Amino acid sequence: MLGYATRRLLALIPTLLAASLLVFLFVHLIPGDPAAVLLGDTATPEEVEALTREMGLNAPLYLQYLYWLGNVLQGDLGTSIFFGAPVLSVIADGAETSILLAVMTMVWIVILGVPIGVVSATRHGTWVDQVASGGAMLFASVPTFWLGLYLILIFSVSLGWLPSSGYPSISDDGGLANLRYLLLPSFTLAAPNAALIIRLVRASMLDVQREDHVRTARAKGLAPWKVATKHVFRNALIAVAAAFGFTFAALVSEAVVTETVFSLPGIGRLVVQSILRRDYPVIQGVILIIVVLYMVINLLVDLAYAWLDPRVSLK
Amino acid sequence: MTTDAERPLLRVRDLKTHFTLKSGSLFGGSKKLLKAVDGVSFDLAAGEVLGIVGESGCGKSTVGRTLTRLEDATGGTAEFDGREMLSLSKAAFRPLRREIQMIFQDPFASLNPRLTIEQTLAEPVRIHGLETTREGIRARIARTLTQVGLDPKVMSRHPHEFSGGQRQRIGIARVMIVEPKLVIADEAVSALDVSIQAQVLNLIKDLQKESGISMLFISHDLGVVRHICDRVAVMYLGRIVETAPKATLFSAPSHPYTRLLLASIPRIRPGRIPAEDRGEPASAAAPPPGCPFHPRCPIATDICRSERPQPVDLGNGQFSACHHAGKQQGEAA
Amino acid sequence: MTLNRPLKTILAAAFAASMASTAYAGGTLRYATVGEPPSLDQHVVTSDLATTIAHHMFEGLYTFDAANAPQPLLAESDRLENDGKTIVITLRKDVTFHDGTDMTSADVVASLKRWGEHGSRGSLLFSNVESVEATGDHEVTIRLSKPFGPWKNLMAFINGGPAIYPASVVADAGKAPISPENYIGTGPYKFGEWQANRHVELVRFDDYDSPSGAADGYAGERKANFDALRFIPVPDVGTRVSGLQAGDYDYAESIPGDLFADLDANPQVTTIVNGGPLFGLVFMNSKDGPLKENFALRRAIQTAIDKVPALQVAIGPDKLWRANGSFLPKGNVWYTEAGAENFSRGDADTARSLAKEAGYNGEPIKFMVSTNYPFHYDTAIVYTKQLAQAGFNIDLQVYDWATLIKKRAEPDQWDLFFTHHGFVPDPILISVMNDNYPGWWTTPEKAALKAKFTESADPAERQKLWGEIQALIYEQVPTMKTGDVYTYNIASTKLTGLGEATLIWPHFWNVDK
Amino acid sequence: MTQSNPPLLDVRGLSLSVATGDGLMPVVRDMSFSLNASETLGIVGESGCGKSLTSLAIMGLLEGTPVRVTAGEILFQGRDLLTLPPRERRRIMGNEMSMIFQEPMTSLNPVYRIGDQIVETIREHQPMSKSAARTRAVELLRMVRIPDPEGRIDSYPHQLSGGMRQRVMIAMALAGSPRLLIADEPTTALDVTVQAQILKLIADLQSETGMGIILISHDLGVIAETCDRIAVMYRGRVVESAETRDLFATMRHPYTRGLLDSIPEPDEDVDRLPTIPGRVPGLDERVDGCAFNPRCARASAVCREEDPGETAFGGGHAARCHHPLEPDA
Amino acid sequence: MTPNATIQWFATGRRIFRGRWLATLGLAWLVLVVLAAVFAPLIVPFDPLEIDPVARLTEPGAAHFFGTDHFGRDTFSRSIYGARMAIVIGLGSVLVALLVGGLTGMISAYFTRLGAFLMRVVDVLMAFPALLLALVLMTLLERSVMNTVLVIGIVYATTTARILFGMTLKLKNEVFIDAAVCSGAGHASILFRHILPNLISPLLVQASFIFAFAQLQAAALDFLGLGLPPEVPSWGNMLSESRIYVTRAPWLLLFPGALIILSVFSMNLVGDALRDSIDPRFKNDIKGV
Repeated sequence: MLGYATRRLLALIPTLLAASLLVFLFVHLIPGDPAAVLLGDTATPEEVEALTREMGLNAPLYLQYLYWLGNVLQGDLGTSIFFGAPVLSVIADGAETSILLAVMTMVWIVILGVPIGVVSATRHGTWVDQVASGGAMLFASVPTFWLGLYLILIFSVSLGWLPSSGYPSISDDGGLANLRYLLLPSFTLAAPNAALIIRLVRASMLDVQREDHVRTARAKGLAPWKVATKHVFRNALIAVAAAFGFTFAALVSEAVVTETVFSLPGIGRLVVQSILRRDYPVIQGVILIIVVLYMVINLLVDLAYAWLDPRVSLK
Repeated sequence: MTTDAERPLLRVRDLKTHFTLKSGSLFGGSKKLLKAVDGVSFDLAAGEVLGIVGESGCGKSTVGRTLTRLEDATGGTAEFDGREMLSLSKAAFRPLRREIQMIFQDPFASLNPRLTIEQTLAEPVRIHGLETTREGIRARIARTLTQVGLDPKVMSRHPHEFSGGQRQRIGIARVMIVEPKLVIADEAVSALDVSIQAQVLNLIKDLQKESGISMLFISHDLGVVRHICDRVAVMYLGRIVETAPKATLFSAPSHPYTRLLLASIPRIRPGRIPAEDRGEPASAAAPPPGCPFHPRCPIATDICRSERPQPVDLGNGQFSACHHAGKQQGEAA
Repeated sequence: MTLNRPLKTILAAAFAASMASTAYAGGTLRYATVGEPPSLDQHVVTSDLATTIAHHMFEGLYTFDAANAPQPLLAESDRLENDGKTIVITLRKDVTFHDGTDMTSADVVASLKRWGEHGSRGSLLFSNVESVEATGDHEVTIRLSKPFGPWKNLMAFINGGPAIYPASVVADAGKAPISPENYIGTGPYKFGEWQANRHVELVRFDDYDSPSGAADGYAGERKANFDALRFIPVPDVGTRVSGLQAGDYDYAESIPGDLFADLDANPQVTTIVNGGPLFGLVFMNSKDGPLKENFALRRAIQTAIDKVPALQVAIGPDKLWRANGSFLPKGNVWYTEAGAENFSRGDADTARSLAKEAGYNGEPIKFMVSTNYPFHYDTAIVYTKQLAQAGFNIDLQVYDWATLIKKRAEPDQWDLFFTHHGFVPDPILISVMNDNYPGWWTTPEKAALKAKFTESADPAERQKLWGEIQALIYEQVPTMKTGDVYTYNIASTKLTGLGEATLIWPHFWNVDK
Repeated sequence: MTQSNPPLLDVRGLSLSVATGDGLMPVVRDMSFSLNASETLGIVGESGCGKSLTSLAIMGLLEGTPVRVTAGEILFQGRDLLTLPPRERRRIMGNEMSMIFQEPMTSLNPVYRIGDQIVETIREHQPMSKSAARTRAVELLRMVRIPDPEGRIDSYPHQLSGGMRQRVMIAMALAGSPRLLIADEPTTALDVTVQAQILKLIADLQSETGMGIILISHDLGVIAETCDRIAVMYRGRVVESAETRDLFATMRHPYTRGLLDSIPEPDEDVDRLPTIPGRVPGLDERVDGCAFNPRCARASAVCREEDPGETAFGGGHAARCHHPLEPDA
Repeated sequence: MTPNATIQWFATGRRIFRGRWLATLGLAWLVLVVLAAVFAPLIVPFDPLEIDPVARLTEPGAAHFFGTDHFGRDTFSRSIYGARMAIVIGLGSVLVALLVGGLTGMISAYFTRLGAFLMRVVDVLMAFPALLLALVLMTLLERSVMNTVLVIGIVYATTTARILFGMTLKLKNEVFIDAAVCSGAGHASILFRHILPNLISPLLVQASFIFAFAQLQAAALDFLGLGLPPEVPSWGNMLSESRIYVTRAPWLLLFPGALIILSVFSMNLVGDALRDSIDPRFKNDIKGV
């Protein structure tokens, strides 16, 4: 398994190179001038030009790329134009929020998505199923920011139960209690994805239920709940595991919006703000890290897949 | 191996079709070689029906698919009408497709569900330029449909509107409409119910007799093969182990595998001597050394375990790839 | 599905905390900002947000009182010699930097020099400066080539202004902004930490020695009551408002006008209107395109526009805007109505005939606007409609701000663009006065008036000259003012000492919770 | 086989219908048969005749399918399975009554080791420690003649050949020492040499345990060689039933005759196969009278109007035909 | 359309929607949206772009059913025109995604060597989270309807390519393709005559899901200020512009939000119904929601 993982990681290199080139090109084709943004509205063109030169942004693009890539390979993602700090530390600042948000979102997805999906499938065709799967689809149809705005309005402004926005680090005063700042955002982020998992668990279970081996299990005289958990859910999990990689990508996308709505100091908002500020090194760094993360998660999903399904062997 | 001096329509020599299997199925990793067909030789005379029988995985279907160029041969030659055809480029082979046709096993899967019968049948006619006008094509389709026992009016329908037997008739029509010289029938009736199977078998037999087409009839069902073929080749793990005229094969099988096969078929009329439990065939991906049948063979000796037997001519058109062929003649059931 | 232990703990804690809902801040003021400042280095950065944070930390020699008159801050006194060509400034002796060192004239000279050389507004003064010298431990002498009237205003304007840093910090600093670890000033708060995207935090400077005198504007006594000031970026305005209402912030800036009535009536929210209005500007391209040197066509455009509906749409309540043609607001010493009769004619017919006379044949006029500032965009939409009614073919190009400021530097990319301008204490600081500012207004008439304006040290004469310049602006139309906008901020009613209005940037010394 | 003992299984008037968008459509009608211990009953017929549904109905596996029992009773050792509470019924399933299926490829759960699947069955019905159940599983694997059972018990299904998987299925079916084994096309997916082994295995196990077997197949050869009695089904009805020897000696129903004649046998040459004309009508097609009449050469007016009742010919031989064949037809 | 074809259409529709009252309601809603889009100029009481500074932020009432926004523009009229935008975005994205992605997927599955390369490119693109990719592309291009459609289409082209790749691979191994090869059919004929028609129904399902998700993506882009030009009356823009009025004028957020949710929900319901009616082989290829 370890050897397989190593080989897969090595196989990622060309993909990553292609992705890095793409990231770099995309980012540098964006019109706009970081020097101008940095100097503010009253700066003169001469000043802007001087700063541009100082920041090395006037070199030919391929040289800038090679230079950047060389540094990336040495673990240096460059220096944020806007913050003047190393990109890695800027990203690290946002990482706590984003990682905790992701974890809490996953918790929501699992505690909402899986049980509702299972119940929906085992009570297929009943009103419980119809409400659950219809409701899931409804939630998947709601724009994230709209849901977020209304949740703030209800739970923060009207009821005053939960904080509306921001997130002080858990190392700050308040400690773990600061996680309550992430309750609404993580729910917002989880809703459409939990909906996806509900429907996926349900569909996979219904598919598995039709398989011959489930008939065998029932012919053994197993109680329905045993058939549902041991034979149907266990096998359905294989398809669900595959969806988690997909969910991660969706999560990152929606985190961009959610972090903006809730003003969370996370990586998603960082990337949006950096695009607006033309902070090239940060945009490149964040996207590159997300791409790497995505690939690693897909690898983990594949490993989970092999672990769940003995027919898949990793050689 | 020809039965007369005449040149055979199809002469296959040392045909090999190997597949590389990616082990571990989902992701790359080590590659394995599957020798689906591994040195098959036979002749097929004009107007002759040669049966190829064997159990699943013996490579009989691959022989058919290789000869229609649906799979690429790894080695060997196949002369069709005196012309080597395996080395032809796909483009150069295309005109030959008219002459070499195939009937597929599954009548549900072999018709494009989105096309009407007319569209399906018109395609080969148009491609090979047999008719040029729309009327000409329709007339030809109508003629062929009648030939296979279907009402020409059905040509505007889609496959799902037909029963299995009718669909197989359409499959046969698609083959017959181009008037081929060689038809390869791959398990042409095994998906059909018994009563329908008999109808289709009769049809195939009639059409073959009328038009004098040569046919390679691939099947796992010895009863069917006996009914329709002139000669039978028995395959085991990628090789032909025995070839003989029908009567000889069923009355005096020479190869222990052929004997096992015959003894295993459950009979309606009592009287069969049940076969011994001789285990299951090895995987074609890891065939045993020497004679591939030796682990299951009741008469295997040391030579069988080390040396691959070559076909031995037993006279009367019977060939057997067995080290002990001829010696056991007397014991044949 | 079993949760692992730490996760369980976290969830339990989160749940318990959510029930308790205790304020975590204690003696911290939480200020919701529109975004993140690029840098807090006041010499080079002109962002208002940067100043809002930085002026608690950095101080200049002068500052403004409530009447926008310059008052000494780090300076104790000054005198002019040599017909106003020599300025001698005496410094306060009790001032300590945040690093514990005392402020001396060496620090001031180094800071002024860097500001003069690299600072965004320093060159205005320093183009006339011959030398800056320390003439004593606490005395600095500035020699000018000719008298320069606005010197004290420029020095008091801390935004892009001469904040005083220790000489050690300034020594190696070039044009690039000083990095946060070198944020050492003399203010009542010192730099705490800057977590990218999360917050900038200032903490109380316990050794602060406040200037004397009653608090008056930014002048007078400064008392730091909070342990810390925390500036939290909350770019979404809705979130800023809900966050303040939900008690997550004590103060939130830049609130849309349409919410003013509701928030003003809300007993839990204090609204604080900024005293110094900002104003929108539509610049015209003097270097390229159909508007180049075609003053008649520019006047035609100016004539077509009625500024009032745009202000209504973009700002909202009457209390928050003035259709004021003077570049500086009423009550300010620089207020003048010269040329302002052409401020908002809204006369489509006249505009049409004027345009025709100017030789306009319906060629497209590219109008760049950004959506990053809703009031820019809203105003531009109204103007575009009005201009279309007067027969102008306006090609409205909507960009994000970064793209717009990149494009406006390229003369062939645009004809009009929309920006806004903050309140400035001296008209010389208005961007249109800068020859290099996009639009590139450099007519001989302007040059002549500008020279006279900067050389004069007589306030009355300078005011009169400014009137002439403003009249020239309405004639040559290098830019169109769109009206005064009084932005407002909101605060929790728990805050005391905020005063009725904000002078320019909110300040939190003398404020308590 | 003595008449006085109550039969192991007694199916009486069983009717099944499938729920479609247009209502209930009968798929099995008024099916009755009985089976004694040590006896093998073969049910033969072409696809769609209802033979598999009958077996699922007996086993109680119709739940989750659109098929419903509309009439009849299924008496297993005297108790009507259809009226048993689900718990009671599950106590019988996999224990006193087991089933093996056509597709050994898919009938085992691919994610569990075969040993675990057998152990699960054992422990479901017998209180037994895991290790004891495992020992029993090895025993069962040995019983079905899987070579090296200790080694194979930890294999996953995909690591076994089709024949081996079917043996595992049989081992699982034997876990509770069943009185009745239902084998639904147990060898159809297997090669002929393997089929012979499996059929022999089943026969051997029957003589060891004395269980009754219902063997369902489309293959007359398989049925003929294995069964004591045969029921021939056509379109949801048993059209003829008899002792095996009796049936092949004298076929009474034209369908049985036609079916037998259609089969090309490896032991004889016929120039042309006799065939049954036409095809089995679809479920949605309505046929009045005898369901076989459109394909029957002997059909008369009465056949087209009236569904024939059962005619008994003695010796347990019965057929549903208005014009049964004479013994020497 | 011939009467026969019409009858067949109705029959197919009946088969798909029978017993699915929720999906039927969804379909009805979508029909309503299409009608509103087509006849927008006839329905709306006001010019959707007309600014009226006096009637700013009017509450919903007899004159303005859905109230007015901060420009004093009639929200109802803008909503109706928003239906047009929704359809343009949906259809446009579907078209781009299916054309670019569909062709890539089909060709990659058919010509394996070229496919190995093309699918690698798709893999690289898929490693970028959809919205992030869209964001960067939108900043790169100018804000316009065309570009928004293009960008969303491209984002979904990657998933479409993956799905079509898988489905084409399955079809390629079908016996009827072998049969066509034996009939002498060439590559183009196999791809477009034999494979493509079998993909039409799954493509339709995929299209319906893309149509639905494109609405959400477009709204998210609008929200981040990088979508359609702000003057375009789209539901996303309406939400984006009015989100600061959530307390002052909640109707501004309510109506466009409800319209988006209803339409996306309806499209998803219809897609779901369609999916259940297609070839079960392809069912699991299309995830949808």
